[in-house]
Amino acid sequence: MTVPLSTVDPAVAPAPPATGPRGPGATGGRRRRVLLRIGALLVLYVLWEIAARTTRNPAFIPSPAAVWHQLIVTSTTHDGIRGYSGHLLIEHLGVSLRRILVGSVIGVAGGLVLGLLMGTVTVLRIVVEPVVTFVRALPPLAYFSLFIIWFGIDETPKLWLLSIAALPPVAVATAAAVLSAPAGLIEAARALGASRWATVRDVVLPSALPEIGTGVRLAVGVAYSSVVAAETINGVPGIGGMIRDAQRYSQTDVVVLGLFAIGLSGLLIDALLRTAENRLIPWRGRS
Amino acid sequence: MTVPLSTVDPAVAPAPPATGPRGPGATGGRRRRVLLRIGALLVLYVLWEIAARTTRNPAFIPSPAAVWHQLIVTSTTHDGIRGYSGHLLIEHLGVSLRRILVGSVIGVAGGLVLGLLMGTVTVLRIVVEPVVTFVRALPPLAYFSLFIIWFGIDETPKLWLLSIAALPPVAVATAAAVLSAPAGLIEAARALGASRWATVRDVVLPSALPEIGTGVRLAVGVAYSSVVAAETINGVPGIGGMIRDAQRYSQTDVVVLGLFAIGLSGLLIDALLRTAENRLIPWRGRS
Amino acid sequence: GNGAASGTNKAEAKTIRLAYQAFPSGDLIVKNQGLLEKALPDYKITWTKFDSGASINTAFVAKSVDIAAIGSSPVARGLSAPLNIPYQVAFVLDVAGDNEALVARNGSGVADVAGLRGKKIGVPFASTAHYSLLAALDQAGVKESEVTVVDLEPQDILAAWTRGDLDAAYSWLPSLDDLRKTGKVLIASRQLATAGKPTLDLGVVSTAFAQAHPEAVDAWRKVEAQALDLIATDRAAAAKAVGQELNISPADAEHQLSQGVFLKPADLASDEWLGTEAKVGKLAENLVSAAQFLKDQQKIDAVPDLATVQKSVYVKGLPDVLSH
Amino acid sequence: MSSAIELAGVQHSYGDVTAVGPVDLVVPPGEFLVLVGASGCGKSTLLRLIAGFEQPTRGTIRTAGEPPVPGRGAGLVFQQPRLFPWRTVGGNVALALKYAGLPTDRVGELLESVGLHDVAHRRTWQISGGQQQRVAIARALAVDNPLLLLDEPFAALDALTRERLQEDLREVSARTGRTCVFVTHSVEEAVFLGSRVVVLTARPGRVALDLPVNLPRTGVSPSRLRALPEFAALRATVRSAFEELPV
Amino acid sequence: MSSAIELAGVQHSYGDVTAVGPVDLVVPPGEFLVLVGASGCGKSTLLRLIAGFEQPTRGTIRTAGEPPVPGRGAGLVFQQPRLFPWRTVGGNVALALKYAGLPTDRVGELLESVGLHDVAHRRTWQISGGQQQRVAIARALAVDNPLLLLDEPFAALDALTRERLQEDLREVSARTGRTCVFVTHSVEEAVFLGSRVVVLTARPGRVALDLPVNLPRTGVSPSRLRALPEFAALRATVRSAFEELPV
Ligand SMILES: Nc1ncnc2c1ncn2[C@@H]1O[C@H](COP(=O)(O)OP(=O)(O)OP(=O)(O)O)[C@@H](O)[C@H]1O
Ligand SMILES: Nc1ncnc2c1ncn2[C@@H]1O[C@H](COP(=O)(O)OP(=O)(O)OP(=O)(O)O)[C@@H](O)[C@H]1O
Ligand SMILES: [Mg+2]
Ligand SMILES: [Mg+2]
Repeated sequence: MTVPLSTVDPAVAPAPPATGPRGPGATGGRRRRVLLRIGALLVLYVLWEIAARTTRNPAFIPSPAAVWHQLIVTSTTHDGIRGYSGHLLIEHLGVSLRRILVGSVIGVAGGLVLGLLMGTVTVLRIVVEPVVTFVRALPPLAYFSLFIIWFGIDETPKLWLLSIAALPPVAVATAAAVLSAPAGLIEAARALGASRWATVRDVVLPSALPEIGTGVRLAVGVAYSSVVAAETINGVPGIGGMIRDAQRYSQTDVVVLGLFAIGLSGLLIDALLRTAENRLIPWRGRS
Repeated sequence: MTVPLSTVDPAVAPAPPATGPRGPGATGGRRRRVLLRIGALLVLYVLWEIAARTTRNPAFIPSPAAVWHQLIVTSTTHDGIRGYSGHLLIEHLGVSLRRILVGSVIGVAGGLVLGLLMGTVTVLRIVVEPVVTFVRALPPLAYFSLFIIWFGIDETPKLWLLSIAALPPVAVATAAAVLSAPAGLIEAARALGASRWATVRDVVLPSALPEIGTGVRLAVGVAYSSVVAAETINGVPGIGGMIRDAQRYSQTDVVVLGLFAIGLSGLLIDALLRTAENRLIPWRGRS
Repeated sequence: GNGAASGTNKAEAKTIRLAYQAFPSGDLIVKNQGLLEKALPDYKITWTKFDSGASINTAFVAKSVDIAAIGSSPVARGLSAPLNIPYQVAFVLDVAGDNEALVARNGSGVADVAGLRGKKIGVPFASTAHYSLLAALDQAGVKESEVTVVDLEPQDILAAWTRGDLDAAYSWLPSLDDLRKTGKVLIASRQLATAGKPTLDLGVVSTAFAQAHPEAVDAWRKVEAQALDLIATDRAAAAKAVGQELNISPADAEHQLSQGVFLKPADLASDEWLGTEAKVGKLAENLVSAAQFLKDQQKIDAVPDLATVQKSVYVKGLPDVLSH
Repeated sequence: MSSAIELAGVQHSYGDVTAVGPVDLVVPPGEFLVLVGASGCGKSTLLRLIAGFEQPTRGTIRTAGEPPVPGRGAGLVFQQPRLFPWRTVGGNVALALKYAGLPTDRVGELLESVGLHDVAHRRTWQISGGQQQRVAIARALAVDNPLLLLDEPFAALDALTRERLQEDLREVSARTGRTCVFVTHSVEEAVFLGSRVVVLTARPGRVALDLPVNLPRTGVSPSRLRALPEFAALRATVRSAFEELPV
Repeated sequence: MSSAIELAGVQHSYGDVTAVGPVDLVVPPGEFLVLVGASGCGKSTLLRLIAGFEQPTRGTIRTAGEPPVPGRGAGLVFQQPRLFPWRTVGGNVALALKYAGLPTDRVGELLESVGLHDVAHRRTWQISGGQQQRVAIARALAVDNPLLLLDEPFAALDALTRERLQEDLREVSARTGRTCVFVTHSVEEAVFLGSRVVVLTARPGRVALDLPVNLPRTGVSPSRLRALPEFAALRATVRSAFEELPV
């Protein structure tokens, strides 16, 4: 699918040559991939079942059946109660996904701008880079209270938290990638009469795209994993709020269900991002 | 210092040419840098002082003087009490730094191995990549209680948490960088008779180093910002535990002091990492 | 991996692992003055700070603690399915008094609990204050659905309060002090306690530990009782010890201590609380009612029956142990 | 009008490696200057100095009376194609037009002029080495700069394509009166293209021979030009200057 | 012994672009085969097929009787230098020796053999284009492979260096009896080096002329060889084959 090296089966060494970027058997590869993944899932499931049966403590490791049961309970209305804490699982997830989406978009956009500026404008790098490094070392749990003072307890502080969590990977990756932009191509653009800004737009940015893509994927992951922190405050509805609540009442099966909801939707979004990346960056490995 | 583009003053457009990778005025640049940073610090300080004076609520924004006072209090023995909660600030920080260090090292090593394997062995990528994506979407706060149940309340669960937090940036960055390895150079190595493993070691890994470096810096930052989450349980001594404690008692000046301790030591470590990176990667922008 | 592996069966090692929390109580005095260490010189004693009952429950599940200071609400949870933590309540550290209260913000126009209808109230979920708030609402005939209850940690309540985002809050010291400055107390836990809905801070002992080391449990109860005596007799000394543990001034600590209800050691064995070996006290009923509350909240699957809970009250040697 | 290029005592060092100089050289407008010299003698460095990508360690450089600034008034073909992999072949040429504020519909025509058909939509790694080099030439020729700097532009081309492009370049420069500096390893090419040939010594490159070429630049067919006895004589002069250099 | 290289009906397409073929070619061991053809006609593709980096779309390839595997039994000089920027110049050459399990103390000698002194410690971007190409040659020659595939290795070199390296290569191949496939754009070079010259048609490259060169390969000085009338005749034959190709 990608660079020759990676399409090669490790069993055959030294690797046989691949026929260009897209080798034959791409469809055979897809079937094999699906089979492998299903196999891996089955193995994980069996391991889980065994672990649950041997520990025999649902507070440690809830059984798959218990989690499945919670999935049904939280997705339906039982005894006049809708799902969990009055909201269906899908609603919790939806609210959180919206927050993650908005937070990621803001964080990625901010990180991109900051990273580009840090990478290209020396004065800004000198002043802004330490600030970014400082901020990204700070634990969200520690400064979240300040956000409440500034932004209240509704959506705003949550979005701020997620944005600030998502910003550093993009900013750092972009700044680093910009510094790694191929000197030869920057010269080529300048020789063609490109202005400073045109050079950034037409050379530096495209050459940084693969690394920026990685930064974006990391950023969305970080936003995801910050959703519980963001929803410590007034977090219901919200998958993070649900998990927190369940945690405090030791409802491990609901916690695990929430983790699955987060992890699976995270997988989906990452797959989308990866597809977009491959479309946008056909020149990977060629510069 | 690096690529011509970035050493150029933005005021002069189109940029005048730089004379090679290390332009003249490197020492003049250093003085300017120090001056700029001191200036920025002063501005921040004045802003803080103004904010503290106008809000007049030390529970929200403690004055610089109050934080300074806490620095002295927590760093000395007063009325028979050592520092904060029986430990000096430097001890809290030291304990946490040790945790961050161990967690980062484990996480980075694990991420590197996983990333390399994911990038080079197709079967592993198909199976392991979704797992990594899944795990990195999970909020540490959600699964930390599982760690407590599995590993007790001492160092082990904290180190696990920090390692798992630090792993994904390195793993994702490494895997992506490996896929971006220049196809031409991989062919060159194979033409020289390199084995599969030699190609990885001599081409793929070096070409991925700049991006891995970014991943490592992000990983250490993530470990830093996870230290409060890791120290929610049995976290004293520890800077995260100290911050949480202070937070519960609305001792905002101690919280801010803790944030400074984290942020500044984070800056220092990042600077070390950056220096190491520049030493290790003289070819940045040349491949 | 030390927690799960070692556990309490390592009786020969003679160690006691105590979990404590940062609320003012005799427990902090015991720790600060090293009373237990003096009473049991041949035990290796470790103190671990926790910041919520939930995490202490988790630590019990992980077999990482032997004795803990924990609120009545998490204990009710721990004793119910699915957790069924094998621990027993062996001490009442304090009863919430004026140190936990429901406060309405000046300007919210709320004059009494019934006036909270349609208002926004902040409270840390799963805490004793949460339990008390719902009890207070119930008492006043306000349905939970008629108000907006927001999950906030005490420090966050203060922040949201200052902004005017909350109309009322049920919280505890020290943030309660700040709330009271700009608000009006609607009801305090002291009143709820007299109305039969007390919230308590309890001392619990893991069953395995209590069976292996009954003499250590006795020693622990004695020093806790000693601390209660100190609070009653020498407030200043007690405040100094508590203040040191909480990183606050002795004056602040004294102020906080003065608002809690600390029982006399002798009262502990009364029918009102733990009771005696012959007859377990009302505490068990209180825990059952807390569990019922959790069941109503859909947080536990089933309410344990009274007999089971009574077995989980450690009354061995009562009342003699506490009367020195 | 001032000289197109003026080098006075120019010397350039990379760290402690002196690559060029000192060189004194005055190039009047319209001149077609060909630089010849051993591999590593400093030809590319000299071109980069004239383009403004390097600052001389000693001496001064003026192009059209001003210190050179990259991208101002000079088209440059680097020794490597340096195509942008994120743009198609056509997109690479279009970029040059865009920067000059010209309409981008001339892309096809420009590619055609270097003998490339049907590759405009390809990615840059989907064409051969010689094709890449021709794209770089088309890109540099897209804009009518008064100065043209070419670093071995035809090195990767077969004899026929090379001759055709040589003739085109000769014709263009004669017609438009642009100043050209052309680096080559082929003595034949040097004499055919140049109105003046400069042979550099081994590193650090200094002027070893500065030879005016007084062959007719128009009105003679290329093959007849190559067959002239003066052509052979000039070729021999350059070649022997080359051979007599101390190594 | 079987043929060094055997191509039977070999054809190669990149997507819908057919680059080469069909080509049938048998190269006996010890032959010095030179490939000539227009830019973009498929020379590099043919070399990559023989090296095992591409699989033929049709037909079969054998080197020493086996399907070719990259890095096994063949040294390869790509059209671009492809040096590793994370290694010094010397480190690049050392790598080749390391992979062959040879001691790395021959690095200096190998660099010397391509006319490079004092650059072993430099970074790869601190040497000129021609020097880079020579490092790539030294790297490929470090190991004695029975087969040597060279894609325009001397394109970036000045006339004198080029001639010296041509003579070295001619001498080495004659002495060691290695099989060589050499791509060039210079007809002169083709005739001088080759024991056989193959001219390819324009894309898709097919064999247009397959010419044995029966010049003495030893015992004659290079300048005398170039002066032989047979040399001129062969050069003319190749050149005209080239010119007669349909474009
Ligand atoms: N990846 C590719 N996709 C599509 N077409 C390609 C690809 N690589 C090469 N080609 C085309 O195949 C043909 C042969 O390419 P090849 O590189 O073999 O030419 P060549 O004879 O080496 O030319 P040159 O002398 O310019 O190096 C060219 O027309 C080229 O445009
Ligand atoms: N960055 C650098 N650092 C040190 N030395 C360098 C650097 N760049 C070039 N050199 C040296 O300077 C000399 C001149 O290099 P230059 O590229 O100008 O040569 P050239 O005449 O273009 O050679 P070629 O014909 O091989 O392209 C060479 O000997 C080279 O090794
Ligand atoms: Mg050069
Ligand atoms: Mg080629």
